[in-house]
Amino acid sequence: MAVIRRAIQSLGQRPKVLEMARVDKTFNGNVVALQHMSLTVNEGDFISLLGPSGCGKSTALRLLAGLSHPTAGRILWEGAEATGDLSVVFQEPTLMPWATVAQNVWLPFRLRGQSYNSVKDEVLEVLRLVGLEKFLNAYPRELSGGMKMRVSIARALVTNPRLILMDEPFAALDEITRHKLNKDLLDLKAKIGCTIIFVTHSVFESVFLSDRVVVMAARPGRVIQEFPIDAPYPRGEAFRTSAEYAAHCRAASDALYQAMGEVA
Amino acid sequence: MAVIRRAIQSLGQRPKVLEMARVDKTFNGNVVALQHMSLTVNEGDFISLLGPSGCGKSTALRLLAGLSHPTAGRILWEGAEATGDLSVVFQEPTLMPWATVAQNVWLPFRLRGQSYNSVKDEVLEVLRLVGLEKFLNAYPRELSGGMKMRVSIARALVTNPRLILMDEPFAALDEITRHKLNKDLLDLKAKIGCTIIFVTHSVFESVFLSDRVVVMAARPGRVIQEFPIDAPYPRGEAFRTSAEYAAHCRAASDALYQAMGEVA
Amino acid sequence: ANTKVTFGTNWLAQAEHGGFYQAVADGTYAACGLDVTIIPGGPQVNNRAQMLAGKEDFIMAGNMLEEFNAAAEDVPVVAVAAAFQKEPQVILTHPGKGKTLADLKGMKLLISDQGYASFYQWMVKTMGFKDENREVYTFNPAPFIANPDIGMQGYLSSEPLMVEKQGGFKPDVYLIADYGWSTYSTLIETMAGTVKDKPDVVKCFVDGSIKGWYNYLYHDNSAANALIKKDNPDMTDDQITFAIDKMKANGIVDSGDTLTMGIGAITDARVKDFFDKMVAAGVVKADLDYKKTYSTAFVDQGVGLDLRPKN
Amino acid sequence: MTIAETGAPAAEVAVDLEEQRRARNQRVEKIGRWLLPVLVMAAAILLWDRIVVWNAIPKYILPGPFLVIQTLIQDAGILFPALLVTLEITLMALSVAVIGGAGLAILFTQNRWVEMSFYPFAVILQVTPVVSVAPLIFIYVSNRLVGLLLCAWLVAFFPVLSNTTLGLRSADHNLRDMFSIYGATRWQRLRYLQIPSALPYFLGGLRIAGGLSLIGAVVAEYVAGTGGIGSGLAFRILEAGYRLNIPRMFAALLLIAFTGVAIFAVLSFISHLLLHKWHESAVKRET
Amino acid sequence: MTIAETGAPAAEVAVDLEEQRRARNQRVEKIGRWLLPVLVMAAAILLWDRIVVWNAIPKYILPGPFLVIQTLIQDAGILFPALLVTLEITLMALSVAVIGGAGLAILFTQNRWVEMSFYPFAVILQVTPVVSVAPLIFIYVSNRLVGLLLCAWLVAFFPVLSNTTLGLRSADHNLRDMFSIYGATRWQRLRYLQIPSALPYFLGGLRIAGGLSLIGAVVAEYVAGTGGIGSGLAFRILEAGYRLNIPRMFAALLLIAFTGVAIFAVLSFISHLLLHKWHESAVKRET
Ligand SMILES: Nc1ncnc2c1ncn2[C@@H]1O[C@H](COP(=O)(O)OP(=O)(O)OP(=O)(O)O)[C@@H](O)[C@H]1O
Ligand SMILES: Nc1ncnc2c1ncn2[C@@H]1O[C@H](COP(=O)(O)OP(=O)(O)OP(=O)(O)O)[C@@H](O)[C@H]1O
Ligand SMILES: [Mg+2]
Ligand SMILES: [Mg+2]
Repeated sequence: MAVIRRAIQSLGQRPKVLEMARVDKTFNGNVVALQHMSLTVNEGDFISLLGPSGCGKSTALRLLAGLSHPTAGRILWEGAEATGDLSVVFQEPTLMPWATVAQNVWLPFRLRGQSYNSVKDEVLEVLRLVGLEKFLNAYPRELSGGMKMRVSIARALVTNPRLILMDEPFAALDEITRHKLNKDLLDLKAKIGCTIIFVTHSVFESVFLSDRVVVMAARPGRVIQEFPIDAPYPRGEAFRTSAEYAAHCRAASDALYQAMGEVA
Repeated sequence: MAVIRRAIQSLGQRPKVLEMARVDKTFNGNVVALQHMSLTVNEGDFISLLGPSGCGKSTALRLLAGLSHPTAGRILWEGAEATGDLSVVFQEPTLMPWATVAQNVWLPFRLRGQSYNSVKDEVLEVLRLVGLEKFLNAYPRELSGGMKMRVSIARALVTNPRLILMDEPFAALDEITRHKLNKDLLDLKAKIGCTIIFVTHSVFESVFLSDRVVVMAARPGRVIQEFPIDAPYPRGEAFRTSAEYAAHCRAASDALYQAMGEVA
Repeated sequence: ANTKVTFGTNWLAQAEHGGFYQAVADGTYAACGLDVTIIPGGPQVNNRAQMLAGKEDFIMAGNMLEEFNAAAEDVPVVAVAAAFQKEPQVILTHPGKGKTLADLKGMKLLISDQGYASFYQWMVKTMGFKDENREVYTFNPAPFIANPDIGMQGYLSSEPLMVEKQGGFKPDVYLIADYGWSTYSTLIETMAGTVKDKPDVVKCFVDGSIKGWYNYLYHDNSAANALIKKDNPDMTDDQITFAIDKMKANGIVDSGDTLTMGIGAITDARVKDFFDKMVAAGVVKADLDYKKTYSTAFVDQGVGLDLRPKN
Repeated sequence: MTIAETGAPAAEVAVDLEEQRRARNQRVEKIGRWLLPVLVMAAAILLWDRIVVWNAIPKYILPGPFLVIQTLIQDAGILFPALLVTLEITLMALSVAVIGGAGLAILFTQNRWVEMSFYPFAVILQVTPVVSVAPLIFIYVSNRLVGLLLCAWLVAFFPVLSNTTLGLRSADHNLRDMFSIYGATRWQRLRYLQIPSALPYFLGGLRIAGGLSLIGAVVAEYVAGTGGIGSGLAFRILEAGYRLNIPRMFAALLLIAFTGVAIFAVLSFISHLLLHKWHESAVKRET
Repeated sequence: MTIAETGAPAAEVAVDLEEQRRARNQRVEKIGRWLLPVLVMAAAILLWDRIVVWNAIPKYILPGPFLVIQTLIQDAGILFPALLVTLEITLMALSVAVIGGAGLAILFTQNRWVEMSFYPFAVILQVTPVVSVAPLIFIYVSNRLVGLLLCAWLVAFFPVLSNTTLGLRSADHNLRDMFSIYGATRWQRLRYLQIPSALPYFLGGLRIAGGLSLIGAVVAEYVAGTGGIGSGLAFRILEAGYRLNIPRMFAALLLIAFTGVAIFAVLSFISHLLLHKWHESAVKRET
């Protein structure tokens, strides 16, 4: 099955894994967090959701993860992702305060019934990736804000999932760590071929990482523009300094200004 | 008194308000969060602390706020700030979950014995500043991550304090809101002449905002470089596109790379 | 082998249960084919519930009112013997507070809930005591000793001695039975079914108990006392002696009818007298078929009279 | 599953089913929320009845539910006034327990020295058997009502104290720092930070104390006796037990049980009102 | 204050003083933590003694502390074996209360229907006067120990149930979502998320239940009448009360009080061990 998929993918006809069709989400009967939001996610996509604070990015992500139900419209899951091979990085670190860093990262394995020893190497490796190999036995309350977020990222990546939903995972990190993790994320994606939906408020990040940027506007939260970033992967520092990159950023930035303008 | 201060300031001899002298901070007897950190803060300064995740920025801020005691070294408070006319934005929003947005912002006034009605205008104005005037009566759990942070910022600014300590206040915000709030913060500072110490992991933000950037490195947390940004205030979009700005950013970036290099 | 039966008392082992222990100790029960186990009662122990549930065969009832109450609720229990001809229920006061029981009517009295539901009602109806004057007695006499102006209920053989020892004064004691509270006490009670189906067992138990009481009161009772002290290690010889003296002096066990009919005697006349008093006091209903609450079939036959010393 | 083109209709049907299912679930829940407890209670009563009938348990051991209810109706004239008396003491005892328990908790969290020194006394009070000290209380407390309340308080105050102390200590440390920075006075910190933080814990303690107050009232009545006129349910239970009027005893127990459930329901409702806007345990999340 | 140049030395001295003060405070606290409670307890005992002496309170009403202690030593042969009996029942009752209470709480939070249907029964059990139902229990439960434990359980289980339920429901909703995403089974969710979240609440309930178990053991013993041989402290208290051997009664009460405090201290210590690494209420923040 996976083999067939890969084949289709290379032909440019990647199977759909997720679809939001004219989804509305209203809170308390009056806060319209999302209105008529449609989004199709194909296998292997790297989609960024970009938009002003409070426009409904997190809400959309929760809907996609199945943690929340639309007020109207529908969400379709297809293929392997429907079986739950899925990871999420929430906007808050969401660590278990009673567990050490290593235990927190172990969680997804633990829930699959895998002992710590059997996955120790994976846990250590991913913690090295996020630069926390020395904090294996620390409790969350002993970590800085950025370190907590990195633990959360490590937990999401440790299982090499097929679908990753990330909600501003790098917002609490300094630029250098952020750049490094951007690259690591792309490397991982190249290696395991997963699908990623990525919420960010950084234009640069969205352009650098994704093959599709979805720009949203607030009140009511909706998609106002969606454009592909057709630069080939792997992308490196060369891409970051290219004119193409700058043009994309400008376009995304303009879209974002437009989104903001409509509110202000 | 304030008049005299202003006079001194204009002569370039601004009085010292805060000083850290060779401060060490060790957690659990082995995690060295800060080592020999020294920092002098003069009245009217806008100082940015820039550094990789986990280098001790938040720890330094907590020490400066008097919320934590140094393991060695000392911290001196001088002048008006010693009387507690001080605001802090923590890295986490730190809102009271049982209180509405308006009540949360009212808090500093409330603790001074001022009724809500007597400060309603100030509360509304600052909420307008952060774009949350429509969420007066929402509870924190009904807000997005960025909105919560904006409430926390509003609470810190509402009293026009003499000294503001901010720990990555804009990290959870989209670039446009961030730029807007950067400008608003500078305006506020110009208006009330307060002192600001600002933690950030954005090189651009630190250069744009501050008159002094302090670059820190991790493990052990310490200051590795400190350089002034001598561009005059008010700074606007013109500064952001100037060569001077770019040069400063490069310098800060290099310092940051150096800080990271030492760890990696 | 002998038939196993159980007998639940109404309190911790004490001299007031002496006759029964005596019969166990000297084999009187065993002689007529019963292997009796005595189950001591206690502050909250409810042996009657155990008997109703078929877990015990005989129990000790406090007074006839309990039988009337049972009858009123159609609970098929029957009193088959009355070990005490008088209930040793007393009222204690500090010295010199009155001459007769009726003199105490203005006084605050510590009365237990049970006492309130029984003899106090009768005192209210016949002597003009008042509900308001009653305070709860939780079997702690300290408030009484502390306050000379209140009285309290007590058991003839325990509170007076205790007050004397601890309070340092000899309280005035009014035996309620002497003022017309004419109930029997320490009755042997069993299920109506037992009387009907196993009269032999009942007869043996009643006869044994009667003989036991004679032996306990008038002959060597050391074996019984040993059993009592085994069941209740806190019991002292002093107290046993005091209690036996009081029982004898006040004719609790052996007086009146028993002199001719033998210990345990129950007569229709006495029961009727008490019943009428209770009806008058409003404690029981007049239409109660009180006759079914007791049986004279096993007593009044002079059993054990031969054991009584002639004097 | 198949690829998207053919998958979509199938999925659509599935989603419709899913939606229907959710809507149905919601309807079911709305009804079930009231119906189910009632049904279960009815089933329990029926079971009780059957057990009594099948085992031919005589009424003086365990009366059947219908007899009990019948007795309840018959003896309403005796039992309901008694209930009122008990209820009055219960509510007063609960107030005293809440004021005493929460007050002590506040006192204790103000100063660690006070807590270290006096918490042991609170524990001692909790474990002191009321029955034993009641006579002492009534020697020194001449006002009967005060004595009664003291007894009931002894029974009920500790859960409030213990839970409130825990809650007052569980205030978020960042918020505590925030209050320090704004120079909050001790009283402000208590009023605006610690008390709201402690609320969920306090309300948990309150729900425990609700039942304990009822028990406390029964015990207090038992040791202090409201005897005769104006006596409460405790006396009725004792009296009925003494008279072997077991159906009436059960009727009185039933009243106590219902009173307990009612108190619990009221306290839960208050708890819901105070917490549903913000606390994890009470918030109904929109999904 | 003055400008920096002249301000610095003054401030430096101030800081040194400040540092000394903090160091001294820490030393004082280290000693005070043990000394103060002992001193306060000693003061309370002395006060008790003075009250007794000054008011010439006779020993059959309120014996002085020294007489009580003397009695305790004299009657040690009677009281300590009794203490052991009571302690045994208490510990068993506590175990049963914990297992029963936490077990029910877990059952209740697994399914809202179960909770809605059966929580009322838990409340009913809580408010049922043990004294009234004890005879019934002892009719149907022939094993005396089981009956005793049942009585004690009735008294002590509710705080554990109530607090644990609250705690199980207070798990962070983001973490709950995280567990859903990883497809945690019901059991895993319980084991790895809800139970740790509930721990602080549960331990709070446990501390309440500790004292209640002791009371429960006393009450159980009281209704089951272990009379005479092998009887526990409850019986000793009652018996001493009947005999007006008030010093002995107080000696027994003293033992109960100390037992209560000891149980509380042990449970608090366990609580500290389990929570001090992560929970707000127990963490010692480094400042
Ligand atoms: N549980 C809730 N109850 C009520 N309103 C909510 C709730 N969650 C979100 N909202 C509202 O929905 C809107 C969208 O919120 P969301 O968290 O999706 O924003 P976001 O795009 O993630 O913003 P940010 O970048 O600040 O995280 C906001 O206006 C918010 O107030
Ligand atoms: N309470 C604590 N107990 C133990 N260690 C701590 C504690 N608080 C912070 N640390 C450690 O101190 C170091 C500095 O933490 P700090 O929060 O100051 O970092 P930071 O510079 O603010 O990082 P970030 O940008 O990620 O917020 C970290 O290594 C962290 O693990
Ligand atoms: Mg968000
Ligand atoms: Mg930080």
